[in-house]
Amino acid sequence: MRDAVAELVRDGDTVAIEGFTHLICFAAGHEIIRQRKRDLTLCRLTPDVIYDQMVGAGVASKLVFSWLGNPGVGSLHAIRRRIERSDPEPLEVEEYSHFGMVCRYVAGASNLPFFPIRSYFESDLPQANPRIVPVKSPFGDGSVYAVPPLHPDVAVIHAQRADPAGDTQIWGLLGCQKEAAFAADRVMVVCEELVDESVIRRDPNRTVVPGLIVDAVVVEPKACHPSYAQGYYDRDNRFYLEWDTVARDPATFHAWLREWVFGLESHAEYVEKLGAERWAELAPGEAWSDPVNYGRYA
Amino acid sequence: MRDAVAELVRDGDTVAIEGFTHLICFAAGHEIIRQRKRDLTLCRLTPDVIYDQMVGAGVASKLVFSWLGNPGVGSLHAIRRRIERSDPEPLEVEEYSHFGMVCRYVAGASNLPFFPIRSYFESDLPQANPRIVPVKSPFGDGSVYAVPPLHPDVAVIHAQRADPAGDTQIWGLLGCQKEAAFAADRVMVVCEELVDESVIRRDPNRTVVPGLIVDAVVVEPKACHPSYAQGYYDRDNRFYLEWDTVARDPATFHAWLREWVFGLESHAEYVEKLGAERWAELAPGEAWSDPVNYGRYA
Amino acid sequence: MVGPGQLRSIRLTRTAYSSSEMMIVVSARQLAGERVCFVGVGPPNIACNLAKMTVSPDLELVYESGVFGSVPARLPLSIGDPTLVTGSVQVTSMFELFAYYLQGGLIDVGFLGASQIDRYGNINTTVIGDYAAPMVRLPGSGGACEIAINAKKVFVIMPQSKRSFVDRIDFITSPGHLGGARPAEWGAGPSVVVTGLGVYRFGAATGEMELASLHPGVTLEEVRDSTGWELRVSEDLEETAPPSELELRLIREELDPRGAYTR
Amino acid sequence: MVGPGQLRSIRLTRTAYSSSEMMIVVSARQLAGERVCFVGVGPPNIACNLAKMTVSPDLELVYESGVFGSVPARLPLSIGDPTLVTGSVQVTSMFELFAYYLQGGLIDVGFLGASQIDRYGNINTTVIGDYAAPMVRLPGSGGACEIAINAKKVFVIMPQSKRSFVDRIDFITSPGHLGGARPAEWGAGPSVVVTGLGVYRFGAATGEMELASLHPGVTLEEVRDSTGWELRVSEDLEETAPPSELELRLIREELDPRGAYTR
Repeated sequence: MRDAVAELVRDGDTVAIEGFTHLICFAAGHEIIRQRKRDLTLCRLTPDVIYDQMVGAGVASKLVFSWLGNPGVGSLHAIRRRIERSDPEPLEVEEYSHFGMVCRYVAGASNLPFFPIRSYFESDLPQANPRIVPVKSPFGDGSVYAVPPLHPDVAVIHAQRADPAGDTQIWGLLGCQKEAAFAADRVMVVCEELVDESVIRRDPNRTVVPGLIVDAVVVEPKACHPSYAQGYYDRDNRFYLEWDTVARDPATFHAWLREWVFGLESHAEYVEKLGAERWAELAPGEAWSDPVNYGRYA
Repeated sequence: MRDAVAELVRDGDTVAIEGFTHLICFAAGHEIIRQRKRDLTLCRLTPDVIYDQMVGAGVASKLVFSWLGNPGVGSLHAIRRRIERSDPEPLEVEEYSHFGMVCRYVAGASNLPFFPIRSYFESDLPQANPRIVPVKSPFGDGSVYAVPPLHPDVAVIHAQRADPAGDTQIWGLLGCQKEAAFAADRVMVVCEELVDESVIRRDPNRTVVPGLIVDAVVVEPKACHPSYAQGYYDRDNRFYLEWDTVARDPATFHAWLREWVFGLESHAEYVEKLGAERWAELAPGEAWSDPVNYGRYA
Repeated sequence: MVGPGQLRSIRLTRTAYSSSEMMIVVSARQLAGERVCFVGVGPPNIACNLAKMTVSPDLELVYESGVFGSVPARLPLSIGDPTLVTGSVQVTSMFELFAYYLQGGLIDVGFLGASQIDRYGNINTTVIGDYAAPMVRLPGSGGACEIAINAKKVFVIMPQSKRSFVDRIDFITSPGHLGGARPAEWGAGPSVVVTGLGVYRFGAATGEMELASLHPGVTLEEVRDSTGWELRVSEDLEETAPPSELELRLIREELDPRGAYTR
Repeated sequence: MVGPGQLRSIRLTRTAYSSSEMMIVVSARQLAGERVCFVGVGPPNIACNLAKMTVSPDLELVYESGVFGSVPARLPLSIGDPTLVTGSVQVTSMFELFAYYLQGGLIDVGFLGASQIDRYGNINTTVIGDYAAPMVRLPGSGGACEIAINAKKVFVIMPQSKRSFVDRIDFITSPGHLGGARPAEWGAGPSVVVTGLGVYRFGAATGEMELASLHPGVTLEEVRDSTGWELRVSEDLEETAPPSELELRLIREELDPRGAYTR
């Protein structure tokens, strides 16, 4: 993780750590904080607690997003301090809706100059963000809105499993990881398990991202805590609730960073520090899919 | 099958039997011929042998497509006779490229008035088809082309398995069945196996089409012959080769229809008539995927 | 008494209920006859599941996180809870969910919350104050803007006070009935607003909110004191039927046994 | 002798080879140093697999049917043969394949066939004659139009005769170097044309086809007799190296043992 972040994430980069609730790679965010990257533009549909940590830690100068909150809990206080009070410094924002953000990734992945979408009519969002503009249908049947492509310098994608070449499989919520990865210049895959290529090849329909576009594969189990990995560990709702208190006060916020990020060398230490008991609480039971037959055609 | 076609396919309808090489529902096409539907507009990326049979049988007045041929063999003679010599009657054509057709389904499924695509520049296709038009990027960075949405009246989708509610799972080549189904007013799912809802629910990431948009589920094993169903039976290349000879002469073409379509009551009879030996040749070996754990979160 | 616009609850007797429970029960009843609902987490989720158990057994739930046909084994605490996935009918990418389900026109009812709403059902969830220098930075649209435009109907659940029911909202995140009319190719827009005080509908001709029913014990005066404009009141003003024993039992024992959203 | 533009083969001695084999071998050699190839079935498929076994072991194949990383256990007889799927790395929808792989700019080389080509590499696979009343209705674009525009380079494999190498094609299905130049945001366009007679490249400044090498036993006169315009000939005209024993053995024993495409 340390090498991958050092090599792939550069000061001033546009970075997307995607994953909708599911598979949010907190460990990558922590490593970016630990390496004191600067001036990043952070993109995500939902700047979750991880972006609150990163923005509060000072690695970012701009946020591109569609829903700003601690899901199921409330606010992201470190981000709000910067937006509402420039405390300790201003934070530029560029704001869309969920579908607008998704379509930006699709346009980026598809090398399209814009993507049409039936949103934003009569909303104030296009006034707040001049990059949301109307576009006329060339068939004379009215207008829709257009959003511009998003091409992150780096996309960080977490997955249940990948092979050494970076061929990556995900199940459960898919969010827009595939689109973000194809839209990005550089792709970092973090996985719960490194598997042999043959595991991937036994179920090619489950592959979300091919190694072809992947620049680094990092094996980092439990890297999504307090988010989750379907079938591997549960969402740690307690952490999300507690974060509300931690982030409300800059003092407790920075104490948390010192204890859980700067005070640790790696995510392995974070996992250990969290403790076996907490991990036991987050262990899911089993619910297996059935195998399907692809057939041997020789 | 008989009831589903009688109820869902109406004279004059725009019909899409999709499936790229894989999962082409020949049995539905045969039933449409058997019921002597008329004046259909047939849509498919690749009017395969099934559309040669349907067009030659006289059920269609128009073809919307992107590649017209007997894949790996050559021409579709019945269709060519109608286009080149109006024999026995003219056939209207509306022509795109593969990606253009795919984007038409995506636009139809997404309720978009057009879909932007980086094709067609300096090609004669926009002159041949006035529904392919340039559209300017509202961000001032040039033009791309636009294709109009496609909304079939009926989409016919074949799948390895579905449950009684129409929740449908496919593996192997996905083509643009999902897009065609969501774009259509009425959806007919034909499946190799009817499975219990619990089979679908054990692997929700494999579901391509939800029962929500499905109007009829027909259980019709081997309905794709001479096309194939991954893991169930192989492509019958011999049939594709032989079709070249059958279709070249209207007499042999209509003799084939009499023997294999009008002379039979159902696809079950077709399967039986083809014979156990032929089916044994088309049986694939086994290559099973691994189960994945979704986890039990209670 | 539960104060206007507050979600705090109070239990007086066995059949007493919280303001949230009232809102959930009323919302669930509105779902009678509806088929496909785009649902967020929290009160709308409980309302939808209550509707399935009571007035609308065939209701299909679509979660914005990309899940169709969930059978959650526990109360999901986020829109993307893993319990929504296991055993569901389909998990799809967010692109396909928003493009094919929502924009494609399959959603009958979308639920929205609101920090501010005006008489035409235009909704603000973006900022209080000026956009460039907000007093309060709210979450923003999420999927709300596209739900407001593309769902066939929109149900709003929100607390009511003079700060939330305002004459002029600070920012239009999600358009309602605009100045009174919506383009024909959109969904029909907000049809019901449920607050802690009452239920509101919109005049077919005017697109303006009308008080349709008062919750038990709430006075018209209280409602007017909690509304930032001259409120229209339906000629057929009713009293909302209180939650039934069954409704309360289902919420308290099955849907939210820990009272995460309902106490 | 194999006549110009014909794919029929003739076997004279053990090291004799068919015109198709020559075309496949030459195409495979052009793939040296390339990474990602968008491949159709038939000769291009054999050429790509031959290249992987010889000059370009790391070549990645993308099939238009939606498959990446195939390891076919038999010669696929169609672009969507099930043997391409089993054991592959990824199967994706056609939308994602065309949008993210091809239009997204990941394809280094796309192979195209052609019924007619002009000196600028503009290609016709749509009709012979008038579009509205064609003498011969050809297959049409399929993915060719978007491959021609979006692949970084295009390789053309086709039979050569005065009917296929024409001064003016009847229909532009897939644009080449147009009148001599291509927009900067496109891929570089056709870079090589391989026929049964020789290998052609395009002038960097002119965008015009130049004969780069003659296959063994083919004369310049034959080539001129099979070309519908005044053909440019490279100053460094070479003779194509004939297929090696290894190349022929791989084609005949491994890639196309039944000779479906090579006899």
